[in-house]
Amino acid sequence: MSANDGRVALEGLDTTHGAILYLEEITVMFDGFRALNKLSLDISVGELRCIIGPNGAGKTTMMDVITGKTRPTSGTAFFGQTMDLSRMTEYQIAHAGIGRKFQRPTIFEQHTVFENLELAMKTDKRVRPTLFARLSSEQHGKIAEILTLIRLNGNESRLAGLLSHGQKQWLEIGMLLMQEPQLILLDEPVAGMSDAETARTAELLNELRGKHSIMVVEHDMAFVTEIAQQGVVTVLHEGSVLAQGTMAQVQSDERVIEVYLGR
Amino acid sequence: MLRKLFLIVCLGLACKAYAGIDPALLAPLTGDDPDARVEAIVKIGALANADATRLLTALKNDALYATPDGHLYIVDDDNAYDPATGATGPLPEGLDGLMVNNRLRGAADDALSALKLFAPDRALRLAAATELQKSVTLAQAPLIEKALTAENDAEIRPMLQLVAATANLQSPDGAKRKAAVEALASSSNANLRPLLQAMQTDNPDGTHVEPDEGVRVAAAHTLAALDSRLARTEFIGNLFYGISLGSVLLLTALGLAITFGLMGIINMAHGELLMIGAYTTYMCQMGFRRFLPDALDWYLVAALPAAFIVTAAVGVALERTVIRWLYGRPLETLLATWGISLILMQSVRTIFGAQNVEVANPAWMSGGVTVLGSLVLAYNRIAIIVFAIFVVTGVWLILNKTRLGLFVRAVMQNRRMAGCVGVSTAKIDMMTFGLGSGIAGLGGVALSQLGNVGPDLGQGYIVDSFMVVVLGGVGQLAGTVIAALGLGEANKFLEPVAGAVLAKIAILIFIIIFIQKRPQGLFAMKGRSAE
Amino acid sequence: MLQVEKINQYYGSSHTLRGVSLELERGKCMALLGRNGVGKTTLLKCLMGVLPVSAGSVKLEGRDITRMAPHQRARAGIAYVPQGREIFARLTVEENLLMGLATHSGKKASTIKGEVYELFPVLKDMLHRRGGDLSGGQQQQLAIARALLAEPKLIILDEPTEGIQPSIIKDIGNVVRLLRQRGDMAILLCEQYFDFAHELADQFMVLSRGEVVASGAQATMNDPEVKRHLAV
Amino acid sequence: ADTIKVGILHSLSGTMAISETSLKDVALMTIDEINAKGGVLGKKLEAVVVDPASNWPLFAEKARGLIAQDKVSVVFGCWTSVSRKSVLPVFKELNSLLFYPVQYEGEELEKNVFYTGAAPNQQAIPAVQYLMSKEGGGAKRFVLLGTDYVYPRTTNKILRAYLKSKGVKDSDIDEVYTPFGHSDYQTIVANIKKFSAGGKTAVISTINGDSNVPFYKELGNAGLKATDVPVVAFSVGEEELRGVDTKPLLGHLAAWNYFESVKNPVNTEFIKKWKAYAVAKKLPNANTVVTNDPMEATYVGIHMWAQAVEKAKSTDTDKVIAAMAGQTFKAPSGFTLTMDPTNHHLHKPVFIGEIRPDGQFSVVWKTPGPVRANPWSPYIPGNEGKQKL
Amino acid sequence: MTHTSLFSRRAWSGIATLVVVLAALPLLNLFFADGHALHVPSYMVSLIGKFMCYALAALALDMVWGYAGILSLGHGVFFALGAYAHGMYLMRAIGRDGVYQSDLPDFMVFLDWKTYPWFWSATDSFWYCIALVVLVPGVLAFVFGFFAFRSRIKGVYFSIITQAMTYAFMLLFFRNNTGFGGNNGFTDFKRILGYSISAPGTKATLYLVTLAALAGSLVLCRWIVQSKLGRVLQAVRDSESRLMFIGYNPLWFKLFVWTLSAVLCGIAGALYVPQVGIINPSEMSPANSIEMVIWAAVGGRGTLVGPIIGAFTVNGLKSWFTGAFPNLWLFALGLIFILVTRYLPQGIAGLAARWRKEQA
Ligand SMILES: Nc1ncnc2c1ncn2[C@@H]1O[C@H](COP(=O)(O)OP(=O)(O)OP(=O)(O)O)[C@@H](O)[C@H]1O
Ligand SMILES: Nc1ncnc2c1ncn2[C@@H]1O[C@H](COP(=O)(O)OP(=O)(O)OP(=O)(O)O)[C@@H](O)[C@H]1O
Ligand SMILES: NC(N)=O
Ligand SMILES: [Mg+2]
Ligand SMILES: [Mg+2]
Repeated sequence: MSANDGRVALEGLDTTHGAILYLEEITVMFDGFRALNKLSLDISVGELRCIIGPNGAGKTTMMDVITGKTRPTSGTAFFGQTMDLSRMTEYQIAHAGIGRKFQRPTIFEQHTVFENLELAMKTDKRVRPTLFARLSSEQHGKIAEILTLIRLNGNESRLAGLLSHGQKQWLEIGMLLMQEPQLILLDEPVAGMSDAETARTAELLNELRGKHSIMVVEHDMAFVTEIAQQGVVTVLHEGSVLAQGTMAQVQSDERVIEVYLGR
Repeated sequence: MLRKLFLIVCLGLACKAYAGIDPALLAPLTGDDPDARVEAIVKIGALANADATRLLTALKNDALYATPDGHLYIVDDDNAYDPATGATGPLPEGLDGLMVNNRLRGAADDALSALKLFAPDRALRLAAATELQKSVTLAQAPLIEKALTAENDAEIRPMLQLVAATANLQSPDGAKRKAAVEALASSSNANLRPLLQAMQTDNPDGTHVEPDEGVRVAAAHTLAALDSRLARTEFIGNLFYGISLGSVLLLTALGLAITFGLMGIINMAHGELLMIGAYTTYMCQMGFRRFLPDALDWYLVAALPAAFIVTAAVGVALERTVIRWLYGRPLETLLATWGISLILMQSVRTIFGAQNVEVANPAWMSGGVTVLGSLVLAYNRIAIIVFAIFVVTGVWLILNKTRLGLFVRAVMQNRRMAGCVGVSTAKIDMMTFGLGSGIAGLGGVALSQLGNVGPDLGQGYIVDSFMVVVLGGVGQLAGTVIAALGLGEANKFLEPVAGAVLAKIAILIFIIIFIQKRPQGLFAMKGRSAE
Repeated sequence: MLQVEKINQYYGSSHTLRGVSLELERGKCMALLGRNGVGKTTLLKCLMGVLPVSAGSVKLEGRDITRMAPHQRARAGIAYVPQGREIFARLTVEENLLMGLATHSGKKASTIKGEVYELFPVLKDMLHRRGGDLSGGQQQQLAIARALLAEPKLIILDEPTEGIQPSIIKDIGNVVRLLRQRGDMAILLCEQYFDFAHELADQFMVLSRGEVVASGAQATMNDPEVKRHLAV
Repeated sequence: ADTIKVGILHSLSGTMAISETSLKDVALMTIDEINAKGGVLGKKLEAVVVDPASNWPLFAEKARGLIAQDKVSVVFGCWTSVSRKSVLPVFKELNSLLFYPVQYEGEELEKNVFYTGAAPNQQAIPAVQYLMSKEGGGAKRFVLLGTDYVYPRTTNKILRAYLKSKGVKDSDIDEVYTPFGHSDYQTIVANIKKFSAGGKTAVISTINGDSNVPFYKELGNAGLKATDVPVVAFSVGEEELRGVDTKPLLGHLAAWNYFESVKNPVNTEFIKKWKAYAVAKKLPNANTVVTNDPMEATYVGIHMWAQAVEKAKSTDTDKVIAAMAGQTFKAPSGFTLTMDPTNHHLHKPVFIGEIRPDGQFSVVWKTPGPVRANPWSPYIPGNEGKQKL
Repeated sequence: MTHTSLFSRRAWSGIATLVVVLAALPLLNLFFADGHALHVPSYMVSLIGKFMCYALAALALDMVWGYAGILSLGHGVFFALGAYAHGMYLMRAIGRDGVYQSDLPDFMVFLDWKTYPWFWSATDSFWYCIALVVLVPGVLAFVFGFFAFRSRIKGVYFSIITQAMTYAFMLLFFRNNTGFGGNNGFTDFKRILGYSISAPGTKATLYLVTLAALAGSLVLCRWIVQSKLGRVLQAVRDSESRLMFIGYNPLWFKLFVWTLSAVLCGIAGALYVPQVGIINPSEMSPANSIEMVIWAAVGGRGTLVGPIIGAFTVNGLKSWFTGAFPNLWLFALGLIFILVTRYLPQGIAGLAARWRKEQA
């Protein structure tokens, strides 16, 4: 192994076929339980895709597969045309341009808000550059901009662990933006946010639309409706795709009502 | 024990109050000439009567005394028995113990075992036959033949036949030798190897040591059979030693599996809890010696609950005063418990002294049972294996089948939430640490039966205990069990090949490599719940 | 039933709760509202005893429980569904449910009532799976089920709908409604999902920067004055 | 000052406390005894006790402290060879005196050290000679069993050379080592048993204190009796046996220059004094205290030093060293011991004792008189002509 | 926040004062005779020299434990290997002045070795041995760490295998045949680079070099932990997996600080051996490594200065207690450990921080 191993060149992403992510026949087994069952899905460049589905449908597991946290039992996952995600480690995938917000906020609790953002910032993340890193004024500006965006300015030198639940959610979104990923995965971004905050998040996502490819998992139907607009919404159930279509189509699908929305 | 044995012998060998032993035979015993003394013993043995047995037994047991003028007495408590006259009287003036060394004791042993072949008590004859297997000479052959004619016991008879055959190996008669060699094909006695091997070798002048071709071939056969049997015995022996070492590791690690594995306390004082258990055993033994000398053999039965209670109490005290301030700061428990360990060690040193104290195996745990001919399984080892099984089962039941166990596990995983559902976490913490400590105390009882009991006792086990718990996977009882047994076996199969030192090094390297393959230990928690 | 008087709480030097008072009757449901970070969770933790209060008092059925430890409060009849679920990750689902019965004794302590399985059928399927392996929403369901099993006098729910699929949110709403109707329990519901809270609550209270800025009966919840405190 | 300070450098904690603590107490007793008779040069002796805690670098530090800070005139101390090696440079640098009371492997001679324990020829070699004799059982095969460190390794090297010179073949010698603190002797005992099938076997044990109990217990339980396979130990004395159930050990041997059971007026007096001292000072287990070889060596060493100071009329190191040469002392072993004028070792008698059920030794063999030490074993090549300072 | 200066101005002046005071000690010892009011006893100087080596080891340990959250229970092995590496040179420098008057060290003569084994070749060169001081602990740490970190061994699992490592090395070095003098180790050194090792001037020089190494390492470590890399290390400590999801490979970060720490520890050992005069395998005993952890914990981990204070405090107390109350000192020391954990969760450095806060 060389020090450079796994650091996939940033420019290497090949999206000539228009899709940024392909999942094909992904199966994930946990001690005999099929969390994902031959799941196939793809996402186009610049698309904002909403994923909904019952608790335990496998949404988080799917994100785990994409980010390298869980290895699929079978099936393939490609980032662009060439990057086989199932052969890459977590940091290689992150470096290749996939960023993720977890279902439960995960931030560096012992670091300040500022440092959380600084760590996440897109830059050379090898040992030596990190050791000699100095923030340029441009980078300072970027952090300040994000701080304002997530409305934690004034809190930047507080320890992140001391934030409230909702504030942590925002910080994590901020970190994601610092990473400038090509593909953003959001696992229940508005859980625990007030309605007003939710609306702001929707706004933010609508702004990001087109600049990044985005995959959002949510149970808040109002929010999903807001951001899905006319795009495709995928419904997962028992590890595979149950239905797919616009929000309106999906919402009126009997099976979706049965297993997910309720009457 | 020995006295009882001696009485039986007396009764057995027709108690026709003999006039005593000829003083001329006795005289050399008090003298300075070692050869004469040995000769006297052989002669006395040849008398083959009750007095001879009594005298030789006394000699073996250091019960033989002499007055300065060379008169011999057998001293039994406060009585002096005169073997020359058969009279018993008070202790004469200036009595001094007869100097007996191994050579004399050995000679007495030989003489006695030949005599015991004719004892009516089956156990005695069995012991004698076993003893004779170790060393038998051609000269004893007639005696053994004689014993054989009278022997009907199904177990002793074949043994005696083997003994006779062994004796006959040196017979000048080729046919006898051949018969002997063939008879020995079913023996498992390792002492035969050199004799049989010698039959295969050549003299310096090129002639065969064993002139008879037939005997040589038979000897080669017997040797091969013996070797394969010995190899099997050795394998089974290693297996047993491994289980035995494994159960010791397990008993020492089990308490730690609770205080460290479950509670997350890097308990450097664990070793000292073992030590306190061992000292409690010592105190029980002293108590029995003082107040219940007749039941001394059962002091262990009292020591088990006592050790559990004492160490658990110490554990509870520690938990209440020190540990409870440290939950959620696991690394700091290392510092505090290290301090505790220093204090406990020095306390014991101040109270009991820096030296080891004596803890004796009860009689029923001394010695061992011989299986497969030559493999001795020590009783104390067997007892500890059984004990380990009991303790593990107990702990498993408590943790998995009781409400207490459920609360313990819940508190250890999420103390705050356990409180919110109504569990008194302080109480559970105290009980859990007490339980872990108490079990360490039980481990200490076991250790006291194997090794020394001193203030440093725990230091020798702390590193191994941590390795076992971690190798098994922290918080995994089953892992601890498997790891302990695995390390025990690995150690015992490596040791004959590599020696104790290299075996130990190899085991450590093995642990390092094994953890590479299983970074969460043997029984790793998988999935999301592990995070 | 529950009387909270002027409680104050500090995290170090930051004053998180400022003289919060509330009163809640048996059989009633109160919705606790407020923006992110205003101190809702902190208030609930103070009620449960997980955090100490620096001033003020908490009474349950007239009994002062201000200085009681959480387990004593649980035994006094409070059950708590915390934000972030806090299930016992390495206990099985069944064991997690049994933990809900920790305040009971005897046979009652070992029988999980079938009701919870009716409410959350998924738990029945996953009885022997470890709690930590469940999906986020499943864990939330487990946490609620655990609290219900305790048969409390007061149940405190901190954002119980977070991460739960719409159909089950409806079910949870039904349960809360049912519990309220049964009338033997007081419910304190902290919720971001306004419509849900609006539908279930008899009364409400809005916090802002640790202070009660609005409170009243359900009917006034939709007032613009109230909504103003919830807007960004 | 109106006192003469003497340093006592024995571990009172850590692994060596087991053995060294009683040496500190004996030293204090001896100093009391000398003071009761008026002290040395008309001054009282004042003991400075420190605890080097079984930590070798701490030994060096403490030695330096005693000499440089406390200005002691002499130090009595150390047990393990490595502790002695660690303090040696300090004594040389500061030109002070150390009295070392324990049997050791030899291969050393230092101007600043007096060795009052045994050199290999005063313990190991006679023991093996005895085992090979008819009285000792006429052993033909030998298991050299020790803890893996320098003293056993060196002793065994010397013994192997010695045995070879007596015609014992390499295949009849088995050398086995165990790590410090080893407590599982199952395999080793089984191997000894196997080895002993090949002819009359004796075990020569240089096992370090702590491992002895498990070893003997295993031996007893495996049914290997002293009459079958005698074990002679060089590190097991009365003090060690206090912590052992001696029933299964009956008849096993130890070789020393002193046993408590030796009968003579000096020894009786010595034992009496020690027992009284233990009671008076409320030492732990005061009613069961015993004496042993290193304790005697400590006692002898302190007295000899006091005599030498009287003779030199000074505590000056060089003058005392000169005065030490040829000092004699009537020792509890029953012999008058002499400090060799050239090699700083005592001439000592050698006893071989068999373990009795009461934890004492009955002497089965002894040298007619004191033996001169050979710190440089002649069985190690290149040692010829190195017997003097 | 982003830190622009290494230390605050006050800290700088504090450190500078301390360095000057410490540097003055051996000079006072040299230039004022015994009995003079300003004389510092040489016992004192050698004691502080030794403590500084311990302090350097504690500082090294704090880098991995306090910052990256990697608890090593095996740092004794790096310390000892550094010491052995330097010790080889010191043994060679004895020349023919050993007891056997041979070119080989005494223990080799004794083992009948006729030539140096391969791993002793070229050790007569001082600079080669100094290179070994850095290389041996460094390479061992790198290889060990590479495999362990690559396998994602963490927490107690890592701690325990480091303990296994040091234990294994201890047993290995105990063996006479390994070629490092068995349990007697190396001792009885005579000279270093031609200067007598017991000469006051040599001692003062060694002392000053140690002081320089300690002060230099402190500044270096401070610089590292204040860099972004320092913050990454702390992130490794708090949430390694999160760090991976934002694109850092923790392996190299851990390996960097782990190896650096081992090297510093090796240097501490190398400076220790000529001042103490002995190196033997018991330095690799698990208990010794745990003691290093104790120093860091008492002083306050994650503070750099704390472990230095801790090493001085614990060892100072130990030196004092073992002389002043030889029978009771373990009670006192044990109690101090307990009280520190109970009342000073951040160690002594934490006390200082608290005090400063209260002042403000
Ligand atoms: N390690 C595991 N072991 C066993 N089962 C698991 C494991 N991890 C996940 N599961 C199961 O896999 C299924 C899918 O879980 P996942 O977290 O992907 O669901 P989800 O769609 O994200 O649900 P939610 O909306 O509640 O977050 C669930 O039933 C869960 O219980
Ligand atoms: N342990 C703590 N130490 C210091 N401050 C804290 C701590 N926990 C929370 N806070 C702060 O206290 C305030 C109230 O937090 P709390 O969690 O009660 O908010 P909340 O109203 O529940 O918010 P949300 O809707 O996001 O859950 C927040 O500003 C938060 O940053
Ligand atoms: N010198 C000894 N016994 O180590
Ligand atoms: Mg999910
Ligand atoms: Mg909240």
